[in-house]
Amino acid sequence: MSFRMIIDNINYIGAMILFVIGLYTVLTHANLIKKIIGINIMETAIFLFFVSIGYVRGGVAPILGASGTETLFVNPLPAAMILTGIVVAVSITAFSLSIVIKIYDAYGTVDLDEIMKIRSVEADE
Amino acid sequence: MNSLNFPVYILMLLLAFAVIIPLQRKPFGKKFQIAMVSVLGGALFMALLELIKVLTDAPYSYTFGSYEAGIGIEFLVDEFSALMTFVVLLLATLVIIYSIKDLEHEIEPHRMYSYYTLVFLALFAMIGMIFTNDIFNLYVFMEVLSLTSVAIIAIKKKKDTLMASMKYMMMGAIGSVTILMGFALIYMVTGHLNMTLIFQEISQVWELYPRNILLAMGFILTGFGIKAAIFPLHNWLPDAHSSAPTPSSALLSGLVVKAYVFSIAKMMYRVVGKDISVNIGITGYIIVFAVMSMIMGSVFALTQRDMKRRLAYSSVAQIGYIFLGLALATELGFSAALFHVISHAFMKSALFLSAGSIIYLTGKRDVKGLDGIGYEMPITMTVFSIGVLGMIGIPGTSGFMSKWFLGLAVLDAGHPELLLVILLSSFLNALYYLPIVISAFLRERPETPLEMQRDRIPMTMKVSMVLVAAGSLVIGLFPHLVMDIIEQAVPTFINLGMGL
Amino acid sequence: MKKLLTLIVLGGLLLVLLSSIAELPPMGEEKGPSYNEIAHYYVEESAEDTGAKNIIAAIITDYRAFDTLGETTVLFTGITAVISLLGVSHQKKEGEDQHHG
Amino acid sequence: MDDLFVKVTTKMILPFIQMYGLYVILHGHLSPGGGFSGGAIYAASMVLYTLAFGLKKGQQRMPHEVSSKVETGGILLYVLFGFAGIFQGYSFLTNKAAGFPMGEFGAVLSAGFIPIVTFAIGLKVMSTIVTLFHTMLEEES
Repeated sequence: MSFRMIIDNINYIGAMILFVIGLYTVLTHANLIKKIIGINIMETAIFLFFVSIGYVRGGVAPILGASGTETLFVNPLPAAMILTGIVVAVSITAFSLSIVIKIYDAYGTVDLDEIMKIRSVEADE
Repeated sequence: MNSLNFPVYILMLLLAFAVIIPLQRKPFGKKFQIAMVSVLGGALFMALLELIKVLTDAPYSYTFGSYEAGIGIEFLVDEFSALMTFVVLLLATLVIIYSIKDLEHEIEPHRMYSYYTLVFLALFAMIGMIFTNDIFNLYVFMEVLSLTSVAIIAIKKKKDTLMASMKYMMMGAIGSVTILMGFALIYMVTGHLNMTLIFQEISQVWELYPRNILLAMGFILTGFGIKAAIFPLHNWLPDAHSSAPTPSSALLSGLVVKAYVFSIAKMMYRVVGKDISVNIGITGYIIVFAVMSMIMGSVFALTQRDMKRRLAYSSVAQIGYIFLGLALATELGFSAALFHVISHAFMKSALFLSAGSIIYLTGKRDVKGLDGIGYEMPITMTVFSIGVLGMIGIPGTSGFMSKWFLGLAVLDAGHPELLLVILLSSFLNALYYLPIVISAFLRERPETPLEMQRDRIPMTMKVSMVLVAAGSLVIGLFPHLVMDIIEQAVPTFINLGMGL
Repeated sequence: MKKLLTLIVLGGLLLVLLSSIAELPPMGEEKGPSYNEIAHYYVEESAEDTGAKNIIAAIITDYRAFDTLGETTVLFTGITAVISLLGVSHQKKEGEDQHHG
Repeated sequence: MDDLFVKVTTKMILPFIQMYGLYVILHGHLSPGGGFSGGAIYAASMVLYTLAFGLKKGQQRMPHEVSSKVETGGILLYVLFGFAGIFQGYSFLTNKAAGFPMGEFGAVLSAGFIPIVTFAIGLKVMSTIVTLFHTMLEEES
């Protein structure tokens, strides 16, 4: 893997590193809020990845100006999909957070390890 | 106004009704229930007309916005998706009739409207997923479905329900994100979102960028594997399905998981294509995971004492059967898998609904406490027994027919050793299901006299339960009602990815 | 221990992903496989088909309007789900004051 | 938060944020932005209002009854315009062929149903974000 290739594909590399960081956050952190943040990092990684697919070197944002269609535009389809993706991510985050609020009401903590302790004590009784 | 628009009518009827429900100001009552059931009846009627139309004419594609496929979004209405829509709506109608009385015990009364909004949205999303021929559209519907399916669990608001739904939400979100990553990798090399066009493009592209397709299929199968609960990724399912309100359990186990399974089938055979799927070896992996699901799901089920948890683990095993059929990559295997999708939907709904009735009347969830319950609730236990016999695969039930087809397919594909796995799994099924039936009918309880009683549960619950069980029996006795339709749909699905 | 194991597995995943970069289509190429006839169609025909200057708006509200309907449904689902879980019954909040922020 | 400066500043900049949100929604088909971004900007103004003046006043501006009607209305409007295509004999959500007036290229009122649909989405997004914020605040209190 040459240096040139890394520079050229830096967006893809960044997206992949972000994806793994997000997954690591979700899997290892006991704090539920941090887990949700991890999901968001993963989603951001994919948005970055998707938008980078649509990028064309030298292209401009796909809004038709007075100059007509000779200008080179970036691919509009990934951008349109990511708009949808962002809204989906908002809904998921909102609902997960509301579950966390309810869990906090029920257990008094958002830490998964402590919740497990409380549950095992309850199960023994 | 022509009949080509039926999928849109069904979807929009469900969506419009779902968005109108929150405006209700009156307390939940008879009038609303009648409206709800008649909307479902209307949708069911349209689905039936749709099915008849597709069977008499031919499968067709429906494009939104009058653009050609690829530019706009395309729906592909073939025999199996029409049948699946009909089954989804039929079962959902029965479950909803059941739920009206049962939910009074499980959720707060002022949440009833929210619950039915979510159920209608879930139906909308499932039918969309079944019809769509566009991968990004599939993703959008999938998100609606995963949100609603978590919400109809969490609405019960018990402590363990909240934890189960949190787990489901996290796993589901990882799954969705992973699937989207896979779609991005596919889009990267093909430049299409339409499944048929991807299929045409991918046979040329796959030589150039084999790594893309491999990674994409890895991501997609992991993601859908989480959502469909195949063995190592199943750990959310038992918690979620067992702690949910009974109607939600029936919907989730019977239908929602099937929508994801059908999506995997689409991805494997309609998007990537059979040849490439076999070539990069994913079918081999899926067979391994399917076998593990079939055995381990049953083994875990043996150790559960909670009745609904036992049913939930049994779902993991049954999903293994479906995956086994899909991964054989033959027409017979594929038909057997699709047949089992439908027969398992009926059997598992019957089991969950009858288990729910037992909990409704007696509050008992422990399988050890069911001695003599067959005399107290004969109708419920008959329904339960029909489900159990189907799960074990006694001739005459739909479960027997799906095992029969699967066995034939396994032999046909040249894997006779898998037949042993099917037999072993059936044996394990018998081991954990039969004791419930035996203790319910044959063992007596000292404090209550062994007299036949009428089930003391509401009429609506009894009727819907019996109808679900009857559906299961009808499929078992006349399997060709379903199998003929599947056999029409499968060749185009598996061989050409649908050349219309 | 569990963290270490996760770290190793995810490190492996990252290695697989990064090592495949060389085999993905390179970024930003005009002749790349994803910048195909569909993308060209959108760029060239959207003014004629939809009359919108913003091609992305043309895609989300016209070519792929059904996706956007699904997306508004996702938002609706989200809000319904949140209200089904949190929604306070309206009598209870009468006594509340405005000490928030 | 009882702070005079925050309240006064909020009152001063609120109309500008809302005007900008409306601008982004209405020019969705001409310039970057659209229903989602515009709706989110408009919702940000309401969130700011609630933060500055407290939940009770915020809810007077955007009561639950209104927001639930707006949400239902947004989707129903969308579906209704979709059916216009079917009535004209085309498929669902057809724009130009179904006879929506296309107007002059580059004008605010052009491009068939796109501005209307964008407006519906904008309303929907606005009310959804505000309701989410208010619901979560209610739970906290």
